[in-house]
Amino acid sequence: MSEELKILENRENGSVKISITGEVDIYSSQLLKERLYNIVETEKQDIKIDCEGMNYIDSTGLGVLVGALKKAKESGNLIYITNLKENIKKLFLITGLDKVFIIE
Amino acid sequence: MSEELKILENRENGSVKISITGEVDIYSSQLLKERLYNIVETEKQDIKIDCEGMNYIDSTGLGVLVGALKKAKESGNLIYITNLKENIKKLFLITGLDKVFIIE
Amino acid sequence: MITNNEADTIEISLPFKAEYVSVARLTASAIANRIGFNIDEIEDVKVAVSEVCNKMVKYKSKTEEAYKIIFKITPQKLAITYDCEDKSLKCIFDNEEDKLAISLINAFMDYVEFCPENNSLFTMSKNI
Amino acid sequence: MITNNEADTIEISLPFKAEYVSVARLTASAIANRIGFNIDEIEDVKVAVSEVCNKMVKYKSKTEEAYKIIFKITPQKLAITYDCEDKSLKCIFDNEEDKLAISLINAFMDYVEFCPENNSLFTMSKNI
Ligand SMILES: Nc1ncnc2c1ncn2[C@@H]1O[C@H](COP(=O)(O)OP(=O)(O)O)[C@@H](O)[C@H]1O
Ligand SMILES: Nc1ncnc2c1ncn2[C@@H]1O[C@H](COP(=O)(O)OP(=O)(O)O)[C@@H](O)[C@H]1O
Repeated sequence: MSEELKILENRENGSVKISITGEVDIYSSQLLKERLYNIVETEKQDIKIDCEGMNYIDSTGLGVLVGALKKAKESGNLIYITNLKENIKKLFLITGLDKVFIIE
Repeated sequence: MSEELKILENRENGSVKISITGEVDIYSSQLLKERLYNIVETEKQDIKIDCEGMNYIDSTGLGVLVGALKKAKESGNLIYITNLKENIKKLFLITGLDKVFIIE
Repeated sequence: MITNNEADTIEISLPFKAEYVSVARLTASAIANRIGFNIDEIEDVKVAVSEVCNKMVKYKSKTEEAYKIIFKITPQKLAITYDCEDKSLKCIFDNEEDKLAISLINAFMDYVEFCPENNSLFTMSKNI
Repeated sequence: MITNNEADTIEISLPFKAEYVSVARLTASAIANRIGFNIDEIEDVKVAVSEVCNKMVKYKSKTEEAYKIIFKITPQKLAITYDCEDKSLKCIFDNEEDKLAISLINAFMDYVEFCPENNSLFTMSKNI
């Protein structure tokens, strides 16, 4: 089943962790874009994105992550991506995005 | 995803337990029919069907269970059905089959 | 979740073969999920769609390879119609041997027409 | 799992709307599953189908409500063709902004035709 996208923000010792669960596709990626761009612009610090619960992402979703990274870099910050499932890690490898983000 | 039907036979202290996992539909129910009728005819004793791993059954599958029960009763035996998931228990209630089988 | 007021239509055309009923079932689940039905309601639609497909597959058409399922989505309901170019297929349910299927479909859908007047093979709907 | 030698065809027709791409994805998964692809291969088909749907939805048709995905199943391969009555839609991929989508589709399918000669909108296939 197509699982609804959920985006959770977690603040711990001043660092920001964003958990993305469900499916990021052309329909849901607009929501991710709004939330993520907003967080990157207001936080002005390194951000960790936890993808443990993410079971699908398409090129529009990957595009949003790249866009967020560009914004982060403008203020000298980085985006770390953690806990990618195997099927999604494969997408990062194929598109070369594994070299653009810091994948943990 | 449509999960493949698996039928496992377990013998313990002379009693027979059959575990059905996956989906029982018009395509897979033929396999269930062959296996189940064969077991009922050769065993000549009460049979327990464990449905813990069954996530879907249609009317053809329910028909196979009823047919097996008829065969069992011919030799004076019963069929016990255990561990039905809620969505499948609902089908037994709606069709009245909860009164035909012994549901545990 | 669907915000406009018009009807959206999704059609799937499937061979008269038992092995593809699972495809109809998953497509129906995906549509039911997308329009906001809860888990129980999705399951209801899935069961009803499968039961009608079973009958299509049992009867088959002598002239056509495939039948069609038409999902019509409005803000009020999901309407599901079965159709085929072969108009000799009619009233595919038969009260005796189909008792189980009929009681499931009647229980899970809000409206069922077993022998539709409109030239289709079967029609049913579930309110949103 | 499919034992005959003829081709089976499944067609799905979907509105040009982002909310129904998930329906195409699940239908494609169900078909890939049924014909015996393993979990990784099912995932590959799902991704490729979604990416092409995304482009359909982005371009839309000015005259038609819906586009069609045709799945053709033979013992050798699953062939997937996109089509629409509106023949003004052509070569829906554009090398620059679609780099990610194109590299995913090329990686996951065995054969891809971006601008098919046969009057369809897009065609790709994966060997079984
Ligand atoms: N083959 C059929 N053609 C038309 N209507 C049918 C058919 N089968 C069942 N129905 C309708 O479905 C309704 C409920 O059927 P069912 O759940 O089997 O209950 P019952 O057996 O008490 O009528 C009935 O009102 C009946 O008219
Ligand atoms: N819009 C397009 N139209 C036709 N063919 C395309 C299009 N985009 C990509 N291709 C084909 O896909 C192949 C691989 O593309 P890609 O994976 O992006 O690698 P590259 O960028 O190295 O060509 C290329 O051979 C190219 O001809």
